[in-house]
Amino acid sequence: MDKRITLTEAVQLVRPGDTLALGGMTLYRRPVAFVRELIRQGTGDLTLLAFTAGYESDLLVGAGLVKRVRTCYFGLEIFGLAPMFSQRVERGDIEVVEETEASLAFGLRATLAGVGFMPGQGWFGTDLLRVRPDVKLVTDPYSGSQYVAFPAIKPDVAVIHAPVATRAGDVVLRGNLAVDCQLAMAADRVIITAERIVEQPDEPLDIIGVAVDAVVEAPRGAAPTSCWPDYPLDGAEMLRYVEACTGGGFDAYLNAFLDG
Amino acid sequence: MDKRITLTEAVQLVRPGDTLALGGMTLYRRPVAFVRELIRQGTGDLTLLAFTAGYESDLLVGAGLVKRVRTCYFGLEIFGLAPMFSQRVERGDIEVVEETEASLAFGLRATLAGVGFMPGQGWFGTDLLRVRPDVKLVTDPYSGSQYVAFPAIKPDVAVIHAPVATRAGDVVLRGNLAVDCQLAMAADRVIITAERIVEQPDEPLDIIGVAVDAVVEAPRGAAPTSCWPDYPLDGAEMLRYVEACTGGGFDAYLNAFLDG
Amino acid sequence: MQGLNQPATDYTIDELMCVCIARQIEDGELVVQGIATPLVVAGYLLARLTHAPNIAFASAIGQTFCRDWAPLSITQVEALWLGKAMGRFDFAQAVCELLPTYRPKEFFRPAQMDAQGNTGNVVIGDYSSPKLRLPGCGGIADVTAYEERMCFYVPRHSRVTFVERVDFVSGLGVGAGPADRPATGPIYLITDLGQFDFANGRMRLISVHPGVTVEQVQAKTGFPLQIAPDLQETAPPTNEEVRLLREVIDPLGIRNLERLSGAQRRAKLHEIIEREQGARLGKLQ
Amino acid sequence: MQGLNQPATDYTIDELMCVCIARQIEDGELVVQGIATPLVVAGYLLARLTHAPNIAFASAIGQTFCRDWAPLSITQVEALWLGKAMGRFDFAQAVCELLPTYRPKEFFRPAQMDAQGNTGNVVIGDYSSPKLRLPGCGGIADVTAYEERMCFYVPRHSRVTFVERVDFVSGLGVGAGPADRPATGPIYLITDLGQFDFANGRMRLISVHPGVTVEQVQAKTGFPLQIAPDLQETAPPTNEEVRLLREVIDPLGIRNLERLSGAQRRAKLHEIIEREQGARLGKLQ
Repeated sequence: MDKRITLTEAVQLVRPGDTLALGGMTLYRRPVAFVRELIRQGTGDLTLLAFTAGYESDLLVGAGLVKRVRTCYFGLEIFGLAPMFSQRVERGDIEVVEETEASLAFGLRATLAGVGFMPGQGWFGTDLLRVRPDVKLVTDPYSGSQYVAFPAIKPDVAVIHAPVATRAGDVVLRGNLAVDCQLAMAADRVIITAERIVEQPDEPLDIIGVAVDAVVEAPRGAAPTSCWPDYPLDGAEMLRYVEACTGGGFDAYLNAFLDG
Repeated sequence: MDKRITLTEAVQLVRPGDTLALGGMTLYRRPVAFVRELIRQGTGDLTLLAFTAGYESDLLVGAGLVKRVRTCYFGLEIFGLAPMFSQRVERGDIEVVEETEASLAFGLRATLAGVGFMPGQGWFGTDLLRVRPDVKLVTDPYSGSQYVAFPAIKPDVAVIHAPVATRAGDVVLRGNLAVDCQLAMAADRVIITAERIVEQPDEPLDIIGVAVDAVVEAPRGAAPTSCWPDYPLDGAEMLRYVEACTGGGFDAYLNAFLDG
Repeated sequence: MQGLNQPATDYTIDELMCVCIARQIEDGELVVQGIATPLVVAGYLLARLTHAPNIAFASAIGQTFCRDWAPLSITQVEALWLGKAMGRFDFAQAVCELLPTYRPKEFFRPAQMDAQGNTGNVVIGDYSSPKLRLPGCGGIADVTAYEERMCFYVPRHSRVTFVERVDFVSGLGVGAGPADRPATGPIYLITDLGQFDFANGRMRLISVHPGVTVEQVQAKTGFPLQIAPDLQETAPPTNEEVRLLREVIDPLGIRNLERLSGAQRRAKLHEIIEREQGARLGKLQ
Repeated sequence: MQGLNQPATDYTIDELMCVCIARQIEDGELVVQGIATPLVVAGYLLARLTHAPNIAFASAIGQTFCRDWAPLSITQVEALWLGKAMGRFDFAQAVCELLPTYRPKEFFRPAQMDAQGNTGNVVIGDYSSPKLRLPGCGGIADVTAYEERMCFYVPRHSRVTFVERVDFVSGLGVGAGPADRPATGPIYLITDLGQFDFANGRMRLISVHPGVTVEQVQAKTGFPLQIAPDLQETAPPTNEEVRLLREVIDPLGIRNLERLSGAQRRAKLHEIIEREQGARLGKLQ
C-alpha cells in the first residue's frame, strides 16, 4: 500500500485535455511544487477547476496550459487581481465557465451522491444563467417552485497539498479545507503532495487512503503560499509577482520560478 | 448569552403535536434524562424523529406519548427488537413514516439548503414508495433519469445530549454524531442537555451557540445509554429492560424509571 | 500439536462463517460494520490479522475511520470506534457522500430474502397489520440501488428468511429498480449452511459447509435452489484462524450471539456483560 | 486629555467606515468575513471589543468558528482562523448548509451596484469582451437569493461602482429573482461618503459623513439618489473607538488598503509585510 511516487511521475498522471482540480484556498496550501513541475512538462489544454484560484492558477494560465477555467473567485486577495487571468480573459484567450460557491459545492456533492444534479436557491435572476446555458432548472415536485439544478462536477485529476500524509494516502489537512475532501472523493485520479510522510498521523484525518492514488513528498511544496503552521504566506513574493506582471515581466518571472 | 434553564423548563419547550427529534445513535448519547422529564410532564401526540431510535424512544412509545415515528432503525442493537415499538406497531397503535438513512440525511440537508427536496439514488423499486405516497419523483434535467425527491424534513424541537457545552450553547459531541449537527441546525427549537457546562471547551465544537435555544446541565443525562468516555452503555440495564418488557412488565419498569 | 495452517477439526459454525467473511476481504479495502453485526466484525478482524493488514474500518456506530482494532465488545465499542479513530465524519456525510463514492464492503443481514436477492427488513407479514415489526432497513434501500458488490449473511438459514416472496421489499435484488439503472443485486451470501452467488440472477449454492447436504439446504429454502455445477465443500478454518477468533479477536464469544435468539441469547448476553464489567472494573482498580 | 466616549476629531474615513460597520453588529450574532475585507474585520473586532463581546466569527479563509480574536494581519491570518478555531467545517458545508441556515451577517463589496441593489463582481463592460475581468462573485449570486439582511460596503464611492445598469448581474437587488421568492435586496450600504438603506426599494441616502454634502454624493453616483426625509450626519467615532482601531485592532493600518489602489496600495503592502515579517522574526528569536 505504498503509494509514493516522484513529482515527475505524479505530473504524468495528468493528461492533455484533463479537468485538473487544485486544492487549497486562495493563497493557502496550494500545490505550487506540482504546478512548477506541470509547467516544466508542459501538459496543456487543461480545464482548471478550483474552488478559489490564486497564485498557482495564475502561473498555469500565464504559462498557456489552461484553455478553460471553472472557479468562483480567481484573484490574489488583498494583493489584487490575478494579473494573467484577467489579461487572458480580456484578450479572449481563455474560456471561463462561471461558477459560484453553490454551483461548485452542490455540483461536487451531486457527483458524490451519484446523481446528476443538486438543487439550490441561488443564481435565478442573475446573468450567470445567460452565460451558462448548459445549466438547467428543476421543479420542486412538492411546492412547484423552480430551482437551479447545479450539474454534477467530476474532475479527472485532483492535486492537493497537505502538511502530513502517510504512504497509504491517509491525509491531514488541518483546516482551511475549501472543498479538498470533496475533490479527493470526486476525482478519478488523486495526487497528494505532502510536507512530510509519517507512519501514523497524530491528528485527525481529512482524506483516507482509499481515495488517493499517489503520494509525493514535497517539503515546502506550497510555498510561496502558506502551509499552516509550517510556513506562512510569503507576502513579499506575492508582491514581487504582482509587480513583475504589472511591468509586463510574467515570462521572466516564470523562468525564474521554473528554475526554483 | 446565558441559555441555561432547568430540565423542567426545557421540557415545556415541547408542545403537544410537535415533531420531536432526539439526538444520539441507537444506544449511545441519547437524551434519557430529558425523556424521563417529558414522560413525567406527559406531553403527547408527538411525532418522534430519530436517525436511529433506541431505548429512549421505546420508553416514549411505551408511555403512549408518540403517535407517529420517523426513523430508519428502531431497535436495541444486539439486545434485540425495541419491544414497545414492535408491539405498538403490530397492534396498529402508532403510525410509522418509513425512512431510510438517505431519506433522513437528504431530507435534513434539503431543509438546511432551503430547498424542498434533495435527489437520491435509493428507494426506487422498493415497497417504501408504496407506503410513502407523499414521496415524489424528480427528473434529472440533464440525463432524463428519474430519482426519488427526498422531501425536506424540519423538526419542531431537537434535543441532543452532549458531554460538554457552554452557557452560550457551544457544544462538543466528540463523535458518533449521527445527524445531530443537522438536527440542531434544522429544528425550530434546540435544547442541549450536557454532562457539564464549561467556560471554554478544549475540544472542537460540533454545534455553535447560534443554533441553540436552551442548555440544561444534566450529569449522567444519557444513562443507561452511554456518554463516551464518561460512562459506557449499561448493558445490564438494557437486558433488564428487555426482560421486563418480555414479561409484560413495561409499566412497572416505567414507574421505577420515572422515580429514578 | 497441529500445524497452524492445517484445517481445524474443532470449530463451530459461527467460526466458519467468520472465516468465510474474512476470505471475501481484500487487502487495502474499506470495510463497514453495520449495527449489531459482531459475526461480520469478527470476520473483518480475522482478515486484518491474517491476509489483509491494510484494511480500513468504518462503523455505523461512531462514524469514524480506523486502521487499528480491538477485540469485540458490547458495552465498550466506543473505546475502539471513537478512542482509536483516525478521522471522523457524520452520518449525513456517510450516506450522501462516502457510501456512494467509496462503495465500501459491507455485509448486510436480511430478515427475508427471495431468489433474486430482494430483501426485507421492515415487517414480516402484511405491512398494514404485520405479524412482526422489525427495526427497519437502515440504508439497505439506498445502498442496493448503486452498490455492485452487495454481500449478505444469514446466521440461521431457514424458510423464515428465504421466502418465495418478500413481504415488504426494502432492498433491491437482481435487476430491480429503475429501468435505466437496474440493481446488480447481491454477489455473495453466506449462511450457516453454505455459500451462494447470484451469477445467473438467482441465488445459487456454490459451496456447502462440511457435513451439510444440498438436500438440507434446499429443505430450509423457500424456493427452488440453483446449484453450481462445480459445487464445492466449504474449506474449514485453519487452526490458527480458530485460535485468533477464540483467543484474540473475540474471547467473550460475542460473534455467536447472532446465532441465538430469545432466552438463549439473553442468557449469553448476561454472561458476556458480566465478564466485560468485571474486566472494566479490574482495569479501573 | 479627551474623554474616551467623546466624539473624536482626529479620525480617518476608513476608521469612520469601521465604526459604522461595528454599529451594525448585534451582540451574540454570527458574523462572517469574506476574502480580502480587512475594513469589515476591523469593524467586527471593534464591535467585539465594545458592545458585542459575545459575537462568533466565521471566515472564508479557514472555515472555522472563533470567539477569540487577534489583530489584523496579512500573512498570519491562519494563526487566528486555524490556531484559535473552536470548530471547523468545510466550504461545501458552509455553502450548502451553514450559510442558508444561520444567515450570518456579512458585508460584501460590489464592483458595480445599481439603484435597486443589483450587483456585479464578474466583469466591467461586455461579458464577451470585457474591459476588466474581475475575480468573480464568490457566493453573492447564491446568498442574495435568500438572505434578507444583505449588507454592502464600498470603500471608494464613485460612478465606476454606482451605475445606471450593472454590466453583468451576479447579485440580486430588490425584487429580483424568481417570482415566488423575490430577493429582498440589500438593507444597508456604507461607503466613504455616507450610509444608505433600500427602504423604498431603491438606494437611499440616510446619513452623510461629516464634511460631505448630498450634492457630492449625488455627483459620484451614476443614478438619481433618493434622500431620506430625516437625513442625518453620520456620528463620528469616539476617541476610544479610534484608539482601539489604531492601537489594538489594526496597528499596521491594514484596514486602509481597501481605500488604496495600484502603486499606492503596493507601497503600503510593502510596508505592512516588512513590519509583519520583522515582528515574526522578532518573536522567533
